[in-house]
Amino acid sequence: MEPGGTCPVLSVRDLTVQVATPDGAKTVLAGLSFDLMPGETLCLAGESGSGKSMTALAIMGLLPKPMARITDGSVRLGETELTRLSDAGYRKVRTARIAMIFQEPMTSLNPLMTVQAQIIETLLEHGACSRAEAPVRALELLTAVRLTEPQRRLRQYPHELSGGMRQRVVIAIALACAPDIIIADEPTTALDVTVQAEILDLLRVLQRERGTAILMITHDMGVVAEMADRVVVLRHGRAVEAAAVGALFAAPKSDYARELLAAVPRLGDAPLRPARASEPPVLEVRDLCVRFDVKGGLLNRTIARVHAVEGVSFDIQPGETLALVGESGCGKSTIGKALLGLVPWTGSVRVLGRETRGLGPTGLKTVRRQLQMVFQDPGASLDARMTVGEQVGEPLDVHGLESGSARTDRIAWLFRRVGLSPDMMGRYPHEFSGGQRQRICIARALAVSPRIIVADESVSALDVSVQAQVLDLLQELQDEDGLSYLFISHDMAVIDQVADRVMVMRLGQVVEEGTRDAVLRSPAHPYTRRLLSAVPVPDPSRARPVRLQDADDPQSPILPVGQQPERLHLAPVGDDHRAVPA
Amino acid sequence: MTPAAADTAPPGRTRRARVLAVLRELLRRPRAAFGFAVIVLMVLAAVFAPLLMPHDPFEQSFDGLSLTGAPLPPGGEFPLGTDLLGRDLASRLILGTRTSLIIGVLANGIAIALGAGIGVTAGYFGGWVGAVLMRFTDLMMAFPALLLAIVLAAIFQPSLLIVALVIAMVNWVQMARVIYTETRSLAERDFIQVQRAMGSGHLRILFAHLLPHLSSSIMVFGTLGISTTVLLEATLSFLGVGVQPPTPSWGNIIFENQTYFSTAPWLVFIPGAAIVLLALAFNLVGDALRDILDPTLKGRH
Amino acid sequence: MHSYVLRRLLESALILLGITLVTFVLLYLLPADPARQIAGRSATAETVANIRDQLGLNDPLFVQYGRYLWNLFQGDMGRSYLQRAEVSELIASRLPASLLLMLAAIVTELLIGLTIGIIAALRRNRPVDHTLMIFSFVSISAPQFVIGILLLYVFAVQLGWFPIGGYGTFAHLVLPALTLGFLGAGWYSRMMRSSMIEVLRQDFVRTAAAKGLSKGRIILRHVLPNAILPIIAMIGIDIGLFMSGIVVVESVFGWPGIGQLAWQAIQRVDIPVIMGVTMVSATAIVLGNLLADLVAPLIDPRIKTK
Amino acid sequence: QVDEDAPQGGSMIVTYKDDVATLDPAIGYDWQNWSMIKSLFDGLMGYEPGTTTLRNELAASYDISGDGLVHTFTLKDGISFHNGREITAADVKYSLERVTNPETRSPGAGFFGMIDGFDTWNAGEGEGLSGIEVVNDKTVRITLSRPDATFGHVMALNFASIVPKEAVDEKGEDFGRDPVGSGAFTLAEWTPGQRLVFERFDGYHRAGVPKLDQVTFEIGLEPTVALLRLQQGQADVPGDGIPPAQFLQVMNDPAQADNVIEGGQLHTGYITLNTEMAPFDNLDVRKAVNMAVNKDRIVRIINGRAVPANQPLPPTMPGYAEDYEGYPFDPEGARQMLADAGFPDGFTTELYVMNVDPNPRIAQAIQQDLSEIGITVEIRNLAQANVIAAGGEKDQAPMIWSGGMAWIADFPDPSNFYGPILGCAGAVPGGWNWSWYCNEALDARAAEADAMTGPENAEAREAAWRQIYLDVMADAPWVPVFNEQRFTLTSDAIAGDASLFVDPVHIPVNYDYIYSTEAE
Ligand SMILES: Nc1ncnc2c1ncn2[C@@H]1O[C@H](COP(=O)(O)OP(=O)(O)OP(=O)(O)O)[C@@H](O)[C@H]1O
Ligand SMILES: Nc1ncnc2c1ncn2[C@@H]1O[C@H](COP(=O)(O)OP(=O)(O)OP(=O)(O)O)[C@@H](O)[C@H]1O
Ligand SMILES: [Mg+2]
Ligand SMILES: [Mg+2]
Repeated sequence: MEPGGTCPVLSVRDLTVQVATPDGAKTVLAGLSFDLMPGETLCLAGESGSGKSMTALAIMGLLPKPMARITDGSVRLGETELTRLSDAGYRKVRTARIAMIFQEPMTSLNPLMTVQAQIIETLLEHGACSRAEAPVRALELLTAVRLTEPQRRLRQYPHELSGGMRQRVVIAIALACAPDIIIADEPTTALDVTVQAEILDLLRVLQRERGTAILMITHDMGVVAEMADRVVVLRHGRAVEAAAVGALFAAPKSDYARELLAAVPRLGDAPLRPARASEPPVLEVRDLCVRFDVKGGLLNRTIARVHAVEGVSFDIQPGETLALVGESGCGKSTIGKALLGLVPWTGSVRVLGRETRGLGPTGLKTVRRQLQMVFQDPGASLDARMTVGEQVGEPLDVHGLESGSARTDRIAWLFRRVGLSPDMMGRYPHEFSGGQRQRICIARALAVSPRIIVADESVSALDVSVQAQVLDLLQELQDEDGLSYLFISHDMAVIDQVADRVMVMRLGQVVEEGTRDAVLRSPAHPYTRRLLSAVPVPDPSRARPVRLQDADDPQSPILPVGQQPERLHLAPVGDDHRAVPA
Repeated sequence: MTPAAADTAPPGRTRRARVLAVLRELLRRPRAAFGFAVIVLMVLAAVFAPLLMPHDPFEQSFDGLSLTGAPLPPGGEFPLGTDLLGRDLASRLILGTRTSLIIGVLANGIAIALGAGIGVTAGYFGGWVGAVLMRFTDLMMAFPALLLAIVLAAIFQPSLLIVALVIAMVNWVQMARVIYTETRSLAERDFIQVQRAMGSGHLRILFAHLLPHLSSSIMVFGTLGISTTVLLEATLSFLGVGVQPPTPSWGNIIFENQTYFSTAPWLVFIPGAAIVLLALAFNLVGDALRDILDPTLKGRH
Repeated sequence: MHSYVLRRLLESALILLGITLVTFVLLYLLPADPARQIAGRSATAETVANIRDQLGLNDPLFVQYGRYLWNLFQGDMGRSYLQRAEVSELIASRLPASLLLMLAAIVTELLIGLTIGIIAALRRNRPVDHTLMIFSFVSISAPQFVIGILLLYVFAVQLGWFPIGGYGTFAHLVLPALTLGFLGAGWYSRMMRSSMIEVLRQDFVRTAAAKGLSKGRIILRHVLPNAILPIIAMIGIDIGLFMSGIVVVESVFGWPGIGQLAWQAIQRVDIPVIMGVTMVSATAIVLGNLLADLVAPLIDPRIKTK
Repeated sequence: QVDEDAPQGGSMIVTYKDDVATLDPAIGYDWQNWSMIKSLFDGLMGYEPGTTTLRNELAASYDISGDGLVHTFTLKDGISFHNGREITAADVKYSLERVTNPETRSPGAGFFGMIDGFDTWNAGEGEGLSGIEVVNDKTVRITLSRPDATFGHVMALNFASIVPKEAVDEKGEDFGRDPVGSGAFTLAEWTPGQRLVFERFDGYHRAGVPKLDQVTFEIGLEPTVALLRLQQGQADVPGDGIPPAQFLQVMNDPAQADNVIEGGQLHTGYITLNTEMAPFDNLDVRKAVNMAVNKDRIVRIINGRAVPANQPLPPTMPGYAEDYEGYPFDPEGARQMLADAGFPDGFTTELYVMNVDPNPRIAQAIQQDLSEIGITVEIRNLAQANVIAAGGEKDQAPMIWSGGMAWIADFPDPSNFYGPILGCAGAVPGGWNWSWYCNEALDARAAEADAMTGPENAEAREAAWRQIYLDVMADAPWVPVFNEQRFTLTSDAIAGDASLFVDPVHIPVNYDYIYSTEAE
């Protein structure tokens, strides 16, 4: 897309932002300058903490008060100097001329208001239409963002919508007053790949239709490649490089940009995984089912069941990585939890040849020494009120392994093992970066020397560069200690990097499984193919396909009592590769 | 957040050192320091009451009443005036610190602990344990506490212990309700799931991980509860459960004299101020403690 | 939804049954003889024995309890030992006043408490916040009797805005509701403050600001409804506190509520009245909680009652 | 002395804190409804207003046989109930049988024990009181099983009020809510917890009575608030009296003090010493306690609203021993006496007290006095019902301060202070003789004294009673502490002879004779 005019709609000059810290003011943005042309998409890329969100908030005049403030520089919106606007003046600019889409669709809508109310409120505040017209306008907006059944959506509450739908609502609100600029702060990070692809497509189409300039913030170079006209790479609050997207990907000038691009996992160019001799599996799962009861009625009886996992079977060999992919809610995490006995399940699970069905608490404890889980969100899975050293040491206490100085030594060893310095033991989780926190979680899982680790979306929340480090760490551990992984992810590119075998799940059942190369290179099931096509490709020269889709209601795994989901059967489609016949 | 975030104290610091560090931090904040000073003063007053009291708190002195039998206002020989029996109010207030501290801190503490314990257990275990505990809570909530107090009063010898028990039995309910709801949502959080996956025992999860996160609610209820329990103690004394005359407590000084507040205001407003001060002091310290102990708020003012 | 309400009602009925049992046992244990209260001080020992016999007080506990329950199921709460009137009539004549006062008190405490809580949260850690905090502790620590008389003295006697106690018009209601509300306001203000602070941190508040909404609208439409959610559960609990704390206010303002009736009955071991009042107040509490649980989903669509 | 010719008309407002329990004369037995019932109902006998002098009420004449056993009453002519029906002798028989019928569960049944046939009837057997005979429409003859000088007073009790059978039958247990009597007033309105309105009964048998057209009782007002109302001219008599907290304030304000009428009361506040419990089974210990209590100081603590007492009877009661000195206040002597009795180091005991001001304060004063002679007293501060229950157990309450439950005479006769509270009949489980003092010789003398009927024996009877109480004091089962005085505050809007405001049988005031200053 060609940038429209020659006169920038938004012009940022020498923007400097400071935040107050106990040790005095800290500069988080230092002299940032860039222009945003009409109709263009400018990407702000950079690792976590580089000041991307601060830039967006500074432009919106929403910097957290009184912690952060603009100390220098100017932000001009056309003729208006934003930094000097009064509160009331700023209100007229927000959404009317610059709209913002936040990262977390789950929490950025008011849970107590209907979709309609939240859209109309914006329209009326800026006098975009009369009260009588408002519902019609709201409907138009929802239609514009390709929501299915827009009429019905208007009356729904945010919690009744899936993440993708919510993000569409947020976009609809952003479009409400036909702004000149939309700032999108990591609008898809929290979404499934397939949904991410849909949202990105939507943004592109809307931009083409309306000529809105987009300031896109992301750490995902794939997204950058798909969306950007120009890119500004940020690091530690400074612009390291600014270039047209093609130029940047083709010949990055700065070291940092080069590094960043190198870390991006690319589907298809993963290293070969060594073939391994067939050994007795460390984990054998047969016909695993997990169902959650939905209660109701006068006597609070079960009236329906969530069929979260339905008849899943697989083996994992020593030193092998089995990847589990599938859309959100298909039952991936539940399998992990079932293996650890965190949810009630049926079927058979054998760990190192030992059946775990029917084990009591003590029996489970021994299982848990062999099998550990690393959760998706490293921030949420650490206790914010306990030092990380304590937390890494906890499994030792729980299993009565070490105490006294031996314990301290062991913790220090674990810290070094995951590439952290032992003198960080006394700190609290919030004092670490996301990647470091994930390392701590891994260290905690390693504390009891397990043979198998369930890694549940262990890298999804991390920056590319950090992600690469963590993946390397996992690989290293596997190479050295022969660990086996059940690697849960929805990111095909990541799976490509680490997996020996891949299993694709949908609605609690496996639709395709096989070796990595078989499943990823010659997918047999349409769903697998869709997943693969949704992965953003970090190559701006590639044509951007426009796959416009309506956001549909996800299919539900909830069935009334007595009703069973139809069991899918896998049929061989190749050597060590089976799929559900289409 | 960059990995090189501000370094904190080196690892391996002892518990004692940590307590001292917290204390230092506390005293650096003027409001918290004020609260702390008030608490320390009150504790000292309770411990060294016999040394501090200007008069015998039980002596119904003849000079302590006017000729018509009215209590004396503050000033002169009796710095805070006298009560309806001609006893020195200042001395009684100082001695009353003992009862009121024990009630406001201990009995209230028991109530809070009980409420938090039941709420957290019900919320954490859920299932039938939770259902039974919460139905029991509902029952206690709807139950006439005064009646219980009267029965206990008539059956047992009145003592501080009984008051503490009755107060605990009456006051834990709200706490339990609130903590229950909070625990329910906390228990779903990842870091608790991690503990289960690790094979941690329930006690560890409850005490090491859930409780610290509930401290904020506990603090609100705990400090508000101080005033209410101190006043409740007076009601219970009146019903015969609590400390019996002539032992003073702030609550029963107010209670005995409240109808005289227009003719002898010092008998109501001075002990009232003491109660407010105590609750306020705990609130100031509690707020500060919460900020200090919450590592995510470290250093912010 | 219907079946949920039904189930909750069933549970409530069980709780009430439990309460009748516990209360009955407690009254049985109480070392005070209702027969002597009836017989009066001039009665001979035979008269007392005769009265005990007539009232069935000599029967074993479970027989007495069974009889009480049986009558209760038939809608008969018995007659007051001392007043001889039907307990149900005694209560019915006073319940409306009690409920009215309670409702007014809840409205008052919410009005005062929430306002203070909101202001304190918005001016967090500023002098206004600190002043309001002191106010809330004073209100919690203040004896109701004193507050009641003070209000009466200032607003009724000195200013003559309201009648000096009594029941009937809106003007009669104001001061007692204010007295009760003053106490509760302290609690609600503290809770509202922390709830508000929590909500102010939420993402959707930032979204609302990004929409260009005015501050007032953000607070009213976005922050308040979310902050009030945890408070609603408290209102249910509150009813219980009122039921026990209302006696003082009723007697100061001459309010013909149920508290007075209960107090006199407890003083004189009028068992049928005590049982009746306990049942009614327990029902109010249980229904209040139920109501709170039913109202919550109206405000918060996420709470499914299914 | 009472102005019978005072103008009629006008109204007054009386305030009360507690609701009225019942207005059924067979059941009402607290000081609040006592005088209300007196205004709604009449019995055969009554009192001269403002005095303790018996007079005929519904009875036109009252004759007593020589042996004192047969009492014949003739009813006045043309007297009728509020419902208009004429009162006959059968109504008298019905009313007395109703109050003594066990089904009625009347607290006053025991007063009628002297009527022939009471024992069987009250035990639930037989067909009514055999001692009552309806001679004709206007005449009823009551035969006693023993001579009893107090019978006239008993017939003046509320319990002996005449009630119409048809109204009682119609209303059943609710008669107390909707009373029909023959008194000076009728009940016009009763809104529970709020107000009662009495209106003049036009058919009242005494001409010119009542004076007021209407008496309104405002219910539910805290005494402090009632006082505020009175000061604002919104009430005329605070029924619960001047609140202790405001007493001095009122008395120090000359304008208000002018409206306060002081009078005696048939009341004694005392400490019971349980003669069955060690160490109070020791006479010297009881005497020592009597000598240790500083009654003057206690009176001062309650702002002088009482006079110190030294014997069970209050000074206004016939039989009061003027010249009796009582036990002197002498802590030194008391300590010595205690030491001689074997308690040189004192002992520890309990004092039960009802938990309503000023009683706990008085208990604390007693506690301090006793600590002076080495007795450690623990106070048990309980609800009224619990104290009464404890007193009725032989081994539970060593000492009870009677305040709040203290004896106020039912009728102005010395015998009324003996039976239930000092006689053997009361010293049973569940009885009111909390000192468990039982002196059979005294009991016999009491019976003898009560048998001395007729005006000619009055003097001798009084002397006999006086000696009985002095002999009781020799055994010191009580520490008589004070006799409460009455202080009635009124507004300027009502007037009447001062005695009406401290009427010994109408508390707080005699509603029938007070008149409005605004009336013509
Ligand atoms: N309230 C605050 N107080 C102190 N420092 C802050 C605050 N908010 C942000 N920071 C710091 O400002 C810097 C920039 O933060 P910003 O949120 O802009 O990063 P980002 O590039 O958006 O990262 P991410 O990808 O994680 O969202 C970070 O170092 C962060 O630690
Ligand atoms: N405790 C539970 N009670 C009821 N339903 C549950 C429970 N836990 C999970 N589910 C349901 O089970 C299904 C599978 O959930 P699961 O968390 O395993 O999905 P997932 O594949 O891990 O998704 P995501 O990628 O979003 O993490 C979902 O429909 C979810 O709503
Ligand atoms: Mg960010
Ligand atoms: Mg998951």
